[in-house]
Amino acid sequence: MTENELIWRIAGGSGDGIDSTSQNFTKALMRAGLHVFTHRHYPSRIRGGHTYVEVRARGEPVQSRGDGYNFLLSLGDSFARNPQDDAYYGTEEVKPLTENLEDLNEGGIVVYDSGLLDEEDLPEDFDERAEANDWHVYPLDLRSIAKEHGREVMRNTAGVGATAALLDIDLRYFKELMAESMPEDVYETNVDVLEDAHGRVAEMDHDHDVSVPTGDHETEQVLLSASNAITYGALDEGCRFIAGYPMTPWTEVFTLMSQHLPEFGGVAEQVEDEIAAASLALGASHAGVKSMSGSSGGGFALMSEPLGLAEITETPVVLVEAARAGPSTGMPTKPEQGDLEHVLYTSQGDSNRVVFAPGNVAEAYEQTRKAFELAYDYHIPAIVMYDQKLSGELRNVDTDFFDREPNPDPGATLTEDELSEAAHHASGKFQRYQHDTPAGASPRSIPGQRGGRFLASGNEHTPEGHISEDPDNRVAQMNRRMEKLDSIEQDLAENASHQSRRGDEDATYGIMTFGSQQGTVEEAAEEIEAFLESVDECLVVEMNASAQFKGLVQRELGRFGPRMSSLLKYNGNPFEPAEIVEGFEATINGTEFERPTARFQPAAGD
Amino acid sequence: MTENELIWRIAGGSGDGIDSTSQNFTKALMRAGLHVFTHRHYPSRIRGGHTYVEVRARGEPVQSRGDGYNFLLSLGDSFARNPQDDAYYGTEEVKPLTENLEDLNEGGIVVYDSGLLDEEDLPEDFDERAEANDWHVYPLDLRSIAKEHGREVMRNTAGVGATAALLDIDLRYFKELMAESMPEDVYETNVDVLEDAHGRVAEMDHDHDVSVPTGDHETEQVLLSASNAITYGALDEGCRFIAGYPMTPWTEVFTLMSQHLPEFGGVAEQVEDEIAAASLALGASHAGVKSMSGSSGGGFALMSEPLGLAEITETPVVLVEAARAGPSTGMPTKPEQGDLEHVLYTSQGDSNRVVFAPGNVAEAYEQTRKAFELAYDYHIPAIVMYDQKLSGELRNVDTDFFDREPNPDPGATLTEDELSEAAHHASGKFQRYQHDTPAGASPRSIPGQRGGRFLASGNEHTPEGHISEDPDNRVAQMNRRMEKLDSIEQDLAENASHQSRRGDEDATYGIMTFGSQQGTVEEAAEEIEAFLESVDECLVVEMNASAQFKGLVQRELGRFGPRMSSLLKYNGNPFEPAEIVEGFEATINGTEFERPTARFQPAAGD
Amino acid sequence: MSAFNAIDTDREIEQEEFTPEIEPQATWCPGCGDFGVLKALKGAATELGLDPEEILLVTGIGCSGKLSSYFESYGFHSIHGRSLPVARAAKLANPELTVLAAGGDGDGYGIGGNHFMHTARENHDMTYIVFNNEIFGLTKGQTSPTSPKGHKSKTQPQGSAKDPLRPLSMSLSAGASYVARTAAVNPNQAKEILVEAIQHDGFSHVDFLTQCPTWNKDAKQYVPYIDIQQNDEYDFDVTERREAAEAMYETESALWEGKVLTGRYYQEDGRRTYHEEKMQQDSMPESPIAEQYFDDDHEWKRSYDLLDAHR
Amino acid sequence: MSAFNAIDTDREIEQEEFTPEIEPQATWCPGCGDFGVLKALKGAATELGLDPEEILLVTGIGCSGKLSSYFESYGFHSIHGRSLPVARAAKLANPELTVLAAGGDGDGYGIGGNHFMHTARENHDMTYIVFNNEIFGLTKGQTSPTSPKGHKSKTQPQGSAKDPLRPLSMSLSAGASYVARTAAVNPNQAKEILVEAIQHDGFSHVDFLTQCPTWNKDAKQYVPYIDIQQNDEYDFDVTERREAAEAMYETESALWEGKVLTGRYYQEDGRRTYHEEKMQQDSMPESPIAEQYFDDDHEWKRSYDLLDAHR
Ligand SMILES: Cc1ncc(C[n+]2csc(CCOP(=O)(O)OP(=O)(O)O)c2C)c(N)n1
Ligand SMILES: Cc1ncc(C[n+]2csc(CCOP(=O)(O)OP(=O)(O)O)c2C)c(N)n1
Ligand code: SF4
Ligand code: SF4
Ligand SMILES: [Mg+2]
Ligand SMILES: [Mg+2]
Repeated sequence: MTENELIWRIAGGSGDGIDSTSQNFTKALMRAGLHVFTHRHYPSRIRGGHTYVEVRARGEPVQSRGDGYNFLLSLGDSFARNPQDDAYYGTEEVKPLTENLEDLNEGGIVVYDSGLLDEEDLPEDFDERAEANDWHVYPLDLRSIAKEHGREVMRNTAGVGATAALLDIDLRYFKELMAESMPEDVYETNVDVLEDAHGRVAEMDHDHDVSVPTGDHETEQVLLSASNAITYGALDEGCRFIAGYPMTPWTEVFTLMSQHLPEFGGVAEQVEDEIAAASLALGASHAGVKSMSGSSGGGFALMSEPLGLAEITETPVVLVEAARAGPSTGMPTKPEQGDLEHVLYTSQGDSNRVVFAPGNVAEAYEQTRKAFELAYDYHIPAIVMYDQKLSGELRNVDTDFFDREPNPDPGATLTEDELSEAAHHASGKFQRYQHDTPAGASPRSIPGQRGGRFLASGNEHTPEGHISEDPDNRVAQMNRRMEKLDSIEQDLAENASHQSRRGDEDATYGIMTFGSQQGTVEEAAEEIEAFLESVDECLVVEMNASAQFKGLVQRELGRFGPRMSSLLKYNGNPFEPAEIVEGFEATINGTEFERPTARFQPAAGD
Repeated sequence: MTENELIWRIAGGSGDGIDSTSQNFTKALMRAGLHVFTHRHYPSRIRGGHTYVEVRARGEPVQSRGDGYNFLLSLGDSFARNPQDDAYYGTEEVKPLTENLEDLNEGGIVVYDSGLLDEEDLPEDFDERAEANDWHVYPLDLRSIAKEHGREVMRNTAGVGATAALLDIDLRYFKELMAESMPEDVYETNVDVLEDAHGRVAEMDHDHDVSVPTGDHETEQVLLSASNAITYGALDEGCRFIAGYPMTPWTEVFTLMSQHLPEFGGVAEQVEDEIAAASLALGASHAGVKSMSGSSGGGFALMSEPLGLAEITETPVVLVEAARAGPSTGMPTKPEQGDLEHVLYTSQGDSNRVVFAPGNVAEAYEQTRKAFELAYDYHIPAIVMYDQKLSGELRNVDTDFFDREPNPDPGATLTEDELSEAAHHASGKFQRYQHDTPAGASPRSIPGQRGGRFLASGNEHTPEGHISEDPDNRVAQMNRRMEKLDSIEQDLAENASHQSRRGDEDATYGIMTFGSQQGTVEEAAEEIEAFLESVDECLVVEMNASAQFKGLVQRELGRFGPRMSSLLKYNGNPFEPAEIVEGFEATINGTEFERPTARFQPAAGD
Repeated sequence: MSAFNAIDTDREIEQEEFTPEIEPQATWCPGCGDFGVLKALKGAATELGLDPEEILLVTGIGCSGKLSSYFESYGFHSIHGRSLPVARAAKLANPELTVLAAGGDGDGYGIGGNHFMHTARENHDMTYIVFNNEIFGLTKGQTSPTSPKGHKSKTQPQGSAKDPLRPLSMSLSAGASYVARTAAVNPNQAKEILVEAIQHDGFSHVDFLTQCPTWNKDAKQYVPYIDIQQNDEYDFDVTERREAAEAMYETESALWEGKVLTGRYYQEDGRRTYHEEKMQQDSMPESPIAEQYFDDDHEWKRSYDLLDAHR
Repeated sequence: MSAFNAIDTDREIEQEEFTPEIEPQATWCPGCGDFGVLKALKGAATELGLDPEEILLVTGIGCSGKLSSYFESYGFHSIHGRSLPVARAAKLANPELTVLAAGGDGDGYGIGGNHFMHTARENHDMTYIVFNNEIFGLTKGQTSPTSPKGHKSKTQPQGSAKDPLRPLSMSLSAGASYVARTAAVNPNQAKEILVEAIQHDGFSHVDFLTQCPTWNKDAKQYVPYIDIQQNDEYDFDVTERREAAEAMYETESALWEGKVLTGRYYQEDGRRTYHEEKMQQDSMPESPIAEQYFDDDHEWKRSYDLLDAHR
């Protein structure tokens, strides 16, 4: 693979600017015409602790982080704890190097900051391993180069300069990017650092095979994460209210929305907790504004009760669930897909919601828009589920992709004129919850509208919203609410399945997955059924320990259990392609799956 | 059926003493040697509103409320709202009569209080219907009889006297019961009322066929609901702490525990909300006391986050979920089984809990004890799920059934002596979360014990409980926690399946259900598998709209979907046997299921 | 143009308009104090000339929560303890609505206590009525956060070991800008206080003593009551925080001894409402957000204009 | 017999015993005020001669919540905002434990605000330390309930429109019986206050100012500070509720202006703890419930004895 792709990893401590350096590096490669993909790994800690970002670049579109990587820029952790006997965290200083060696491919490059890491601090077997793996090691005193021209923090820039020299990347892109984001004087010193490091390394021996592929974009590209895309989807679909409470990784969408909403004529509210956040979203939506809230893990768990209130009062709302490794606080900065069942079923009584699990940046945008559309057309909560993996992935997308019209349509909502024609109780109260309506949703009014008054109640209610325990009314209301899912299934089948199938129609073996890799929608099971019908055996790939997605498919279809094997990963890191290959082989050939990082669960025998 | 059973219904307004009157009536029949079963129906309203209790009595054990009923004692609603045009609740005064007519069997008896209900207030078609159905109607001025001897509220007693006269029940039992519970003077007037009403009715024409069956108990009987049984199971298993917040119908268990715990040397806490309630239960359990909490619907939804904390910190706890019709506030006093998926999957991350759904009083006791046993042996949250139907059902049970030893065993917990031998980190910190342990649970220490200090954390953690994001440690801890479910499945398979199968081993058709009718345990799917393997078609009966139990079976087995039809009811009333018969016929014969009260969903074709 | 023509109409409003014909009679028990709140609110709304359709009344769960079933307006009968977050967002979505929130003492001071504190400090321009019957009514009579110490109930058979919470003092510390206590047994004062509270610009909190003859029989029926504004013994300036605090403390302590003090306790004028604060900081649009969706001329921004940062 | 021999030992305790060898160094940022709390707590525990194994320290989630990772004792690192309910139940289960709860300002005054209020009114005999850095630290610097009005953060780019909450005043109104504020920059006072707080019989609340140099750079580093007990200008009686209330109000307002007042604010002695109240009402057993399971002689009642009501 080395010829046609670069997988570059920059490692250091939290708070050392790894994130922004990697982002500029990625943009530079994108501007140079490549397709890019990033993968972020960081600890639940503000300063220090081992963090890295991996950037994969190819001439072709990139879908995943790839297998291993081939260039390590190890910067040192300036907030490392001092080594101390018995302390379980060991020697943090060397972690930016040591923690990254396992995944480095044969023939890979290591650049480390010898200004922070003495040769004697290196692990004993380092030279041995380097030799065995044909690693090309470049100890460079990046720190001193940085200090010489400017400040110590600029060692990241020095590292980028060294990378450029080793891989023969034009410095132009880096300079442009720095010029765009830095004040003049900072820019100048950075350029000095960049060029100095570049110069020194350019003079060295380059006996490695790692190189940057070439590529060319037909149209202009932008670099975004799924968090950006969800935000933009919401804004374009007319969302003008958000309420939230910070929680990793949900905070990303919440922060972006909070920054943009005031200029978009909307309101963002940070409130006392997630129960309040979801309740505020309901209140604003009830009063006529397209609204959202969301959270992660435990914060979303607190939204369980308001979620049910949205279902029975038929208050449209979009919730984002940004999953992370559970249960409980779990591993707050690590990805996992363990919240699927929680999101589908939390809150008492029969669930009545739509769940989207977009698989990439473009889907995140499209599906967020669709979530709002369905929420407001059908008066149902729509949940966009994504995870740490997607929020940390930057990908390039055509700029044109975002050249769309915004949608100010408030959905199944009446104007005062329409209200004057609508069904009312003899007393003048609007029948907001009629028993029979074509598509499931009974159109709503908005407080302040003349002729629209009604009661929204979490109790079962009459067409006007008054509390009722009459069994016939109950059945009619339940049926109408439940029917929405059928209508939505049909709607999606006709208009936008959000499911994609790749490969041969006549394949004997299949692989199925959701979310971070591909999108799915609850209840839209028909396509999956057709797919499973067509294959003999299928591997279901998901990032959790209890095979929730496979369980969902089985729940919905009640068949195919004996055809489905599972590949499960829950150690805090997303899948690498090779693991899936091995799992797939285990499915077909019955070979042993031997990696300790994931678990293969064969299909239950017939 | 009329010959060998009585189904007596007493109807009136909330706050009119219907509950206690029916309870005494039931006890009287039990003392007379009969098997009894009650069904309670009441509105979410403190005073007034249509309420009734049905008492079914047979010489044989009784399992359900039966089909329709054959004796109506209609007492009038002393808190009825006055009729008013356009008011959707209509004429509440006549509801204790009119609302009950539909289910009254042919040949049934109606006794109504003409002191509260004038003949002209009767529905227009009343006489017609009575004639068509061969009802025997006895208007009696119970109110005046009561007033004559004592106070108006004693009209219930008059109604019982009338019932006894019409059915030829010995007044002795009623007198005994009144003597046991009333002060002398109240007792005397009540006896006067009872005898007066009895006397007057005894003189009337008795041309009906309704009668009380005869029976005889071999051993002494007690009358309890599942709420009593859960309470007693908890107390006998050594539970000495409860924290809760009132919510119907959970309040029953919470109140009973609060009343008994102080005399049992324990503590009961009513706290600010359900998040706190569950958290307190964890705190007390962590500090060494067998503890419980619980709630219903929205209150249980608030426990979602602490539930996950219990899972990852492996804090043993028992939670009761007393289900009611959802979503949201729904129909708070009506039964439903719509919370199954919520209870199984709420809280982020892979779930790691045991759920019991006892089907009757005896199972409620047994399974609550088992829940504590498993919770403390395996350090896992155990949930006892029951519903409004079971909490409102009084049944007779042999007194001997409760003659058991209490269990003070704190489960997988070490003494200080054992701790001194146990594995510790070099620094002296106890390894409370070891990677490899035989049965899944790693034994715990209790704060205050010498040599037992450790950290309990909602984050993923090392054996000593320190926060860790190491992938290998993660996998080891996850696997150990998940393995508990396997151990528990095995434990249950060997010791107590809590599942029962009735009927022919070679049956072609089956009926499957859970909870209020029968018990089930998550993950203990083997027996169900064997059962489904053995039948050709199966009807799954459950009280919810989305076929959650069928879904669970399909999720676990991934097969048999095409064999399983569903019979779903969600109008607020439990199933009657005839509905199930009709649903079963629809399954086998493909006949149309025609009742509006429930929904038949045929199996998805192959 | 307004899409919300019920707002600021100048029609003549009759008190009967606030009675829902569909459910004209409440199901509260005979003698329940909740009837007093309903009546006072109808009176106040009429006096203020409010149109039923410009009011959004958000209630919690409890006997008190049924207020929205018996008061004709736009209503939202939400979940236990969460009326305030629902209500305050509706106000942000459409600041021209008259937003009222109501619930019980369990609902507002128990499970919802944190929302109460935070809504008060934010000073949203709305009125919060707490039906304080010192008991959980709907769930059949358990101890509430305002039940006096020693109060016996089914869940506290030996009597409550907890000091009751001080709703007025808490409200003041939290930042409510209007605080009053009234009682169902004092209909005139109740109506007047509700009128003032609704008129007040900012968060107004009315602790409304509502006797519960069904479950709180032992408790006083809140008679006789003393109106502190009418009684010379309680002379203090309601605009002085410090004096207000003392009066509140005394009032709360007195109630536990059976002495019922009612009236206005605190009124802070001139403090910016939350809406005004947000306007001040350019984080709130000038016209109601809810109107944008009905305004064909509204210019909708789009994300395409934000892409520069991603190039 | 005691099953809990770490309780009330008379061993000599060294301060190092409170440092977990397994994780001796905290991961807090350089200069973080949280180090000050850890140090003060170690000092206080040593001074009080507490055994690490007779202490249960329950923390919430936040940078502050990591305290239980760096202080050696029995620890429970619970969930965001819920340390108090976990802690107070542990105290009920075994009243002989020394129970401490700790968390951040977001944890304790934001999401956990209601538990704070209710735990205070119940007067559980425990100590609650709030790391007040006027910011959400762990989630990267969002506005917290104590952030001053106008404070800018990523989620409030235009500045917070909310009045900050008054933690001392709220604590007093809610019913805490010991209330103090100290600061990480004042290690001696901090230690002394923690000693007093732990010794106090009843609910003691310590608002601990902890600078966050990473996210709250604009905020003062809490220097210079004034110890109100050392300064004649602030002469008041900490046992007088009314005087305490005024001092608290002034202290809170002063902080927003950059003036840092610290010290003891309120101390109510003689009030029964919750445990004592429950004992008083026969709703709490005499010896710790937790001991029953280790006591072979304990008589276990059974439900069979309750069946009379069902016959
Ligand atoms: C989350 C949740 N917990 C508990 C309940 C049950 N519940 C309904 S009303 C109520 C309390 C009623 O007391 P209060 O709020 O004082 O209102 P009141 O009935 O006295 O007017 C409770 C606990 C609920 N509906 N939701
Ligand atoms: C229910 C829930 N919501 C949100 C979070 C995310 N979260 C973790 S810490 C924190 C706030 C941190 O602020 P603070 O409590 O002041 O503690 P600090 O880090 O400043 O010490 C938040 C919002 C969470 N863990 N759980
Ligand atoms: S129970 Fe009490 S509060 Fe509820 S309606 Fe009856 S009297 Fe009123
Ligand atoms: S982010 Fe702030 S509070 Fe958290 S460790 Fe760093 S300095 Fe301390
Ligand atoms: Mg109340
Ligand atoms: Mg903080």
